[in-house]
Amino acid sequence: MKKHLLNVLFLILFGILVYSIIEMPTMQTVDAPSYNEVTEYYIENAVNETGSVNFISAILADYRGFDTLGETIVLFTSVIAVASVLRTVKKKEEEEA
Amino acid sequence: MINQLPIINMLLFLATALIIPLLSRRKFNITLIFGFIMLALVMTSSFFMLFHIADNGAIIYQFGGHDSRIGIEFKVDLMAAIISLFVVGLTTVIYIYSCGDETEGVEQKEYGRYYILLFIMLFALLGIIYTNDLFNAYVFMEIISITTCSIISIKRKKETYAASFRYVMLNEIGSLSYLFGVALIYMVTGYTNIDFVSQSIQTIWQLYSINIIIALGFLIIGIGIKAAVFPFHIWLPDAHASAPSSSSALLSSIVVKVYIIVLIKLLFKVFKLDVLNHFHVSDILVVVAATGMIMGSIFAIAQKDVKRMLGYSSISQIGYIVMGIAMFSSLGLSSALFHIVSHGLMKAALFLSVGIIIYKKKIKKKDQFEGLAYEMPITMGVFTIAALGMIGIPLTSGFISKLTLGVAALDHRQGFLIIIVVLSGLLNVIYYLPIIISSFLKSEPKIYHPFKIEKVPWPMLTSVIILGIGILTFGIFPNLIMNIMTQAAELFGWV
Amino acid sequence: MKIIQVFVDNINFIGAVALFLIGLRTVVTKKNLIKRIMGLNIMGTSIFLFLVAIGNVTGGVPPILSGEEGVTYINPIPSVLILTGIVVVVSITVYSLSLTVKIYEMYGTINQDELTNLIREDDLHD
Amino acid sequence: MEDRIVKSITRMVIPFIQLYGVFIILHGHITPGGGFSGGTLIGTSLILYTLVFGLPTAKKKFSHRMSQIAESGGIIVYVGIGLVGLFISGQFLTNINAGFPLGEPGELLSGGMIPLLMIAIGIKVASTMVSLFHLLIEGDLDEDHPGIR
Repeated sequence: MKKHLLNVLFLILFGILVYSIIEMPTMQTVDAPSYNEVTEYYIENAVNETGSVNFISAILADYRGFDTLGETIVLFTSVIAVASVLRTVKKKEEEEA
Repeated sequence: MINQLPIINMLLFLATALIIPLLSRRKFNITLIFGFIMLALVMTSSFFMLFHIADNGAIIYQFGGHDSRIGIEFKVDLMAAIISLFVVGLTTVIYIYSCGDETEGVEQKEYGRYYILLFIMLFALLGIIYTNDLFNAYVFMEIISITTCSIISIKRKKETYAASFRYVMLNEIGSLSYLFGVALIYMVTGYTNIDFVSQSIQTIWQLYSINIIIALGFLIIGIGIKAAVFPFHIWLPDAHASAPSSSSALLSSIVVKVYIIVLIKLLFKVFKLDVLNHFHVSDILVVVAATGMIMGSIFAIAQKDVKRMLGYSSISQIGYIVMGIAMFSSLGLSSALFHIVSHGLMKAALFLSVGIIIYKKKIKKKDQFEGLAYEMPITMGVFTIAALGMIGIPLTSGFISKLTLGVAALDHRQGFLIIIVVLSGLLNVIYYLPIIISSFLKSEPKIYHPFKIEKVPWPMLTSVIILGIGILTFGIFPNLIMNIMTQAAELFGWV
Repeated sequence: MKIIQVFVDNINFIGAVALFLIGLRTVVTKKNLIKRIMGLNIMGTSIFLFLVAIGNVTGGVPPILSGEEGVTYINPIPSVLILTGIVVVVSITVYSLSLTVKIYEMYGTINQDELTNLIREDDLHD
Repeated sequence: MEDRIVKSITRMVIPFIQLYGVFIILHGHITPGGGFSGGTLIGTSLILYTLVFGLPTAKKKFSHRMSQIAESGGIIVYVGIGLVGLFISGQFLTNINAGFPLGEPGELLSGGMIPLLMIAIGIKVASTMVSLFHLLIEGDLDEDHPGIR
């Protein structure tokens, strides 16, 4: 019984979200609200400000470089976290010795 | 040089996290001392930053020298400076405790890893407080959720793995719904920088009101899950029951509070007041806070395990903080900030004293506390101070925060909230007082030398004493931090 | 007819929302731990699909400067956010998989119901 | 898996996968791709090596010590490049003001600090993937699963 209730709930949620998407500015053209002066700035000035032809690597490494630093730290923590869960202590001693 | 301080603080923590594996060859105390020096360094620099910001306004630091629309930006205003000082200060005290507590379920070899994760979590905590960019906050939120889960699951017990698995799942749903909200906001405004997002939201929220409602819903639910606000709190008690006591102290007094700060940033900096009043967010938050206060305490009464009980009591205390925020007034926000600091101190004191009790007596159940005060006077003394603070007895910081919350509720013409505050205080009495009574009055028959200081490693005792003193000083002289907090709350420009 | 036209116009947004809810439903209702992790991945990819759909410009060219004029580029920012997001979902999945390995080693089962019963038994007698 | 054919084929294929991965990393700022995708390519080639030749031999190729160095090395290089910007021009992670040679766009040696960061990310992603894979399958070897001998 609980399962059907949950399925109905998810269907209602899906209906609400689809109805709201129709209201949203989903036109995929240049005059979408998200295609504003920030994007135009990147497209015009990315080449001569960073020298890289590929805008995505320019934004990834130069303009939003701090995000990518956060990324490398997420990778670093995931290795430490998995090692802290899986690495059995006795095995580690053999390697150290 | 002052502008570089935020990034230097964070890089210091990152450097400690990277240097600890190299130090693991030598005797272990060197790592502990090295970590302590770094924490003290960052604490002094955040003190220095607080005084600088109190005088001449927020520090704005743009990465790569790009205009704030283009690149990522740090904006350290007065509230961020206060909270970062609170986070680093409380972590130093908990760090002192964890130096003395080697054996508590964490093997010696694992110990270096525990500190690497701790310092990376601190790096991310400072980052999420400072940042002024929504997507950057998501990246730091992920680092915090991985490190907090692995700090809990580092204790190799059966139930820790199941508890941290449930914690990861719920945390991940929270982060992904936060990301969904950020994507919806980006779709309508085109910015991720908080100031520019709020500027464009003020102009277009009538036009795309559907987007704003759904983004608001996803963001509040996402942050609610991570901050263990009442309806989404399921993961907190299990995580506390099985985690090492220093990490559960860290989790419930610091990490949960930082997510409340992210909620404050979202509500009052991104969606300013008129958007929130239009969608009646204040009433929803008041209802959520009120149920959280009552239900959290009711669940806490039914618990046997002390740590799980403390977990449920932090859920009801988070309800207090959300109630303070829901007032949408500078008085309400300053009382919420004060309660964040006072609850952080009290909850850390409770968890650490329970940790000492478990370390010495290996008991976990509530009813095994008979006559403990005679064997361990200091620990039980601090436990009583903190428990009285939670109930709201005068002379403790808990009383002051309950008082200011009540005044804020009255000022907001919602008097019935005072009844709920008092009722939840009574419920706290029901589950805290029996422990105090049984530990002080029921005397153990075979005690021959009462009131001898317990033989427990000195770092654990000093940290607990510091917390006890902190609760009392903020209780007797609340204006030490209250004026800065009202100053910080004024900055939000209440209409 | 207008309804179908509306559906066809923003099909990728509706697809993204549908995937998000399917993922949420798998995480909430499924009992097997590995399936819950897969549900998490579905939720992650659905948000990245949503971000791509936001940044997409019909007839746009991938944002590499190609020299000739009059070319409209798609919005590069959502693609950057996705590159960062993928790495995050991967590391969370690896961490939860390592937890599942340990849970299986300790409890011998990865079914959520059996797990809760076993934990309740442990609580009773310790 | 003592299979002569599989071993010889992988011995031939792996260098080309790694070469392609290095190409993607180095051309990150010209063609699509970059640190993340190139790093995954190299990581997959090492995982393929571990699958075919067994964990002990793979451990010799990519030992625990080396993975620790690669892990923290990637971050140290990244933060070092950021600090160069901080010391020279007072802004963390900056490109032009820190005097990185921008070069002529479209060429291999263009883009200032971007290729350096891409290399750091590539090393980081590759070493993370491989050490995660080794950690996950390491647990199976203690209990007497034949697993990957």
